[in-house]
Amino acid sequence: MPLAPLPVAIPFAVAGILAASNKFMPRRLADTLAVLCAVANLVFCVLLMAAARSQLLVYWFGGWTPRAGVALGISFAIGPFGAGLAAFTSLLVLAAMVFSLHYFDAIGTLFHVLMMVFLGAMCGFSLTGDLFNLFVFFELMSAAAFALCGYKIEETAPLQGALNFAITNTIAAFAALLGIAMLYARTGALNMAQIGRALDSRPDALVLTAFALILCGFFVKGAVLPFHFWLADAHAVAPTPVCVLFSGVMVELGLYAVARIYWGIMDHPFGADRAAVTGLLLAVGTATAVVGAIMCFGQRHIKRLLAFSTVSHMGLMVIGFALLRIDALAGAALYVVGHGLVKASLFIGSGILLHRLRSVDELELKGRARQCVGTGAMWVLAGLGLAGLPPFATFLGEAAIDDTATKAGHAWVAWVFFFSAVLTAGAVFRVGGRVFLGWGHGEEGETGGAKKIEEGPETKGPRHDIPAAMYGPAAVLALLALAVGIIPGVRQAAQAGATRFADYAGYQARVLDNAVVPLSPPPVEHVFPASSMARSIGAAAAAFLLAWFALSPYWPRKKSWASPVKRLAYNVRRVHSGHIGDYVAFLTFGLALFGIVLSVLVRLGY
Amino acid sequence: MSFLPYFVAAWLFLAGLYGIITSRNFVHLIICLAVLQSSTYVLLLSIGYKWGGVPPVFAGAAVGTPAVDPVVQALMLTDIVVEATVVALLLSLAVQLHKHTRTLNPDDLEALEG
Amino acid sequence: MLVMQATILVFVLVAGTAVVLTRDPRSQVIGLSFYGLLLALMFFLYQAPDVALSQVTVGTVALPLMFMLALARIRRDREKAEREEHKKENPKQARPEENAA
Amino acid sequence: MNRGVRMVLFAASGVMLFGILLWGLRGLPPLGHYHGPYGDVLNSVAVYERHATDVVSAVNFDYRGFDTLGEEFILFISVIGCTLLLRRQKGEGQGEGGSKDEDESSDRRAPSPSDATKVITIGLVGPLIVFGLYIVSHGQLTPGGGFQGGVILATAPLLVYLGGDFKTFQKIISHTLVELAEAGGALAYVAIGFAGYVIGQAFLKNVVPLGETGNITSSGTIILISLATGLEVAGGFVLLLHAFLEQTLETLGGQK
Repeated sequence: MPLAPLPVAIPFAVAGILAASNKFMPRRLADTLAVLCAVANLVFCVLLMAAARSQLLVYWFGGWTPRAGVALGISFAIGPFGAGLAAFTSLLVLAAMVFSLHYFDAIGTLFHVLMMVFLGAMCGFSLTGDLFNLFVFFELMSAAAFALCGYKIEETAPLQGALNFAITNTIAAFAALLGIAMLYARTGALNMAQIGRALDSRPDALVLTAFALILCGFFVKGAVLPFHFWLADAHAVAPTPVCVLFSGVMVELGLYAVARIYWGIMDHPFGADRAAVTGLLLAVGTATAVVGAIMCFGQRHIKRLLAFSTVSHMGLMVIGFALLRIDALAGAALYVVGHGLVKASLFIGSGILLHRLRSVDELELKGRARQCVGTGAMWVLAGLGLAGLPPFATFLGEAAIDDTATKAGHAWVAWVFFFSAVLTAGAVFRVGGRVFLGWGHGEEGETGGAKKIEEGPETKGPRHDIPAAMYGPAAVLALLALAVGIIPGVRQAAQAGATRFADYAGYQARVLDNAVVPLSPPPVEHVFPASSMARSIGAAAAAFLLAWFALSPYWPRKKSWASPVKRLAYNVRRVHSGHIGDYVAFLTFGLALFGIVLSVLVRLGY
Repeated sequence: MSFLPYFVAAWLFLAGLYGIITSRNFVHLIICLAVLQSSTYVLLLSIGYKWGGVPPVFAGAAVGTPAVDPVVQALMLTDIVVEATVVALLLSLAVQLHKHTRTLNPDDLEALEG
Repeated sequence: MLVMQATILVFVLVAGTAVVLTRDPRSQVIGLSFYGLLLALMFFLYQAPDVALSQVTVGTVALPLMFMLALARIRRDREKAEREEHKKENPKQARPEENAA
Repeated sequence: MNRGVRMVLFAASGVMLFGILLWGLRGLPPLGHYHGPYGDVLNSVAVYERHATDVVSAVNFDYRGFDTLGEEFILFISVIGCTLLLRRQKGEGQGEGGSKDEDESSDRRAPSPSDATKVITIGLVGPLIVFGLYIVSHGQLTPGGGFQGGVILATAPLLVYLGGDFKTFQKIISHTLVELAEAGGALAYVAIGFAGYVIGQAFLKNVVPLGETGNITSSGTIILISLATGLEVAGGFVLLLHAFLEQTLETLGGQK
């Protein structure tokens, strides 16, 4: 029997069972069911990924195969990337569920129900081949995420964060829906392959506007500048296991959707205007990476710090996609996996701190985690992964993107990666040095005046030990990030997946005509240039130095407000006001900007 | 007339955005979001319309009578559910927020600055 | 038919704008209910009875009801807070009221 | 940003966005010139293939039934989410209910309705339920279906409340049963999807005999899914309204 519908159907069924038996199901049984479901999903998705290597798997729900090129029903079109992303989602949900075994004693099985539906929605989102179905799973994923984000209703910040998150993402979903409706009016189709086939070879006003709307809609989920504001608000306040999923995979799904739509629908219409798309996306990717990194270094709330690091790394992934080349796409995929693993590990680390020491405030925690040697070691290991040190998976991805960018004449891209790595990893090491080693001073103003956000405990019971269910997932995830970078053949597999993913004509032929599409991925170069190796090692070293400098007595403190760097950081921070009106104003600005810049670039034949 | 519904859709989207940005009350803001959403209703409905078409229900009419597009109507049904559920979630968040802060004005919230 | 279809669009445009511009949430909810009804009528005129039925049940009954209930709760919280503040400011004055109640 | 700066940013970008939207929307076919193919194909084949005269229901529950599965789970998860978000916190409810402070607000309690109103509202419950059931069960034939009928059914217990009979209202929406209905409806949808799957057909394949067009039992799984949806939507909306209603009542005290 085909496995395709199971990654969605099984979590949904488990969610239904858990909700129906909410009142009488013992907590441990619910835990077991949820963990088993995540394991089953992981297995199915890995099997799907293996099966999708030779051929795109197309599954028509209700048995409605297309007639004369017209899709009647909804299809999953499963390539190695989609299945891989679903498998990765399942893995992170598994880690989050194991971690939360010691979490939330109070509230029955509702948390499990939300997590299961969240899992099913994210898997469906990565597997679907239908544009409206993508919107449905987007909304489903969002609805579960809003509730999970506001889970801690005892505090103000989670509620405000969840509201900001929900409002911006809902507006984004409707912007995307407007775009989808416009494409439907033009082509009379909702299946991506069919839409792609029906569109002309040059984008006109309608296609340009629709693409801009859809792009912005999913970029809001992807936290790309100027749509990134909600991310830090939501991540900083969500329960730790939820943060793992938000940062590890949900945000990346926004970018995945854009890439899927580009290569499923838009590659042909924009074929002559690739340079315009590349130019626009390189610019926003770079801006996102830089602003995220600056914001990240200025935080004292550890989860918020990690959230801004996610913004910065999303910018890097957007750069990987922006090049619109197979090698860079493969690199971006590896980067998504590598970053997701280490970021999940770091978030779990912060969750352990919250469990053990009842705080995630960097200054408050100064030196208080000296005895948590294992957690500290894991923290530094994950930080090295974040910096893209070889042989982490992040390095593989970064090197592939740098390499492609240099060949395409954008050699400066490597330095964006460098900048982001130094600042984000530097911030992580600074936290490590202060919290686990007690370096530096614990006064206000150390991080440039960031405010403290109150964070209540998430666990009950004894806190003098760290249960294996907590540090286990963190250690496994960080080591996996290392392993993915070492296993031979990973790059070839990513390359093959990217080739399949970007095969525009093959996708249509497979989905609509059930044709067999051969595949010949371009070979990967086995050795990276020494310069990119050296740069990555240099970035990690520089991050260490920066962290040391930030903790040393030489770090400029309050008195030197006038220094231009601090002023810049201060101004950047002031824009992140937490005010929903500001966020939506920026969202409007972004929508207009993307639409106009894209149209102008294409019309001028840039 | 042939462009009017599209104009209305674009207008409602912008009007909703305006309301959200100037809002001083989260409940007001959520209602504006509902108005913003109605722009998608208007657009979906009008792109599936056909002059002289009957509703896509062939209980009375014979099959083959020109009928309007049933697909957009199915999409709109989904859209309406989305509206109801998102509003419910947002309202619960707003009610809880008000319990803590005694305010619904976004201007008065400062927990997440910087 | 054409005239009606055009008119209802203009009504929707005007009503939608009016709902946004109404600043008091309580009257806004009434406006939203009316706006929902207009939308339902529009769906009906554009040959979408299924959607119109949905819109009538959700847009004019269920949604405004949820808003009303939420507003009632918020109002109660506000009044309670005001009473508490009032009591804090002049405790002597507040006590007899309590006894009377 | 202060209000002024925000408004300037919005005014500038809003005008641009409006312009670009109109520019793009000009590319749409003029109103009334829908040129398919998706909808036209379905309009011509759905009645023969699915024995359902309401093509919208056929699209909703069969051709694009997978979308609707997602849609039902959006509702399902939002209800779970609202229950979670509106859960009672420590020190809330008991402490407040019945305190002197709250008695002051007793005048704000809904005034007890007159007997005539009671009779009318309670009397409306029956017809409303029948109407809701009719809409749910005729989804494949006439406009309506599980969703519309479900919402109508969900308003019935509310009428009981408006009739002033809060105790009966509480009894009707005895939580466990409604929760079971809601989760059961969602579960039934997935189960119908699996029915095709386990006999080797596609997930959500319409595997039940289609019956005679125009008959209430026609259209195979369409009507079954419509019923499951009706159950879920009715349960879900009752839970939603109850969650909000409880919020307004919890400070009243005494009535519980």
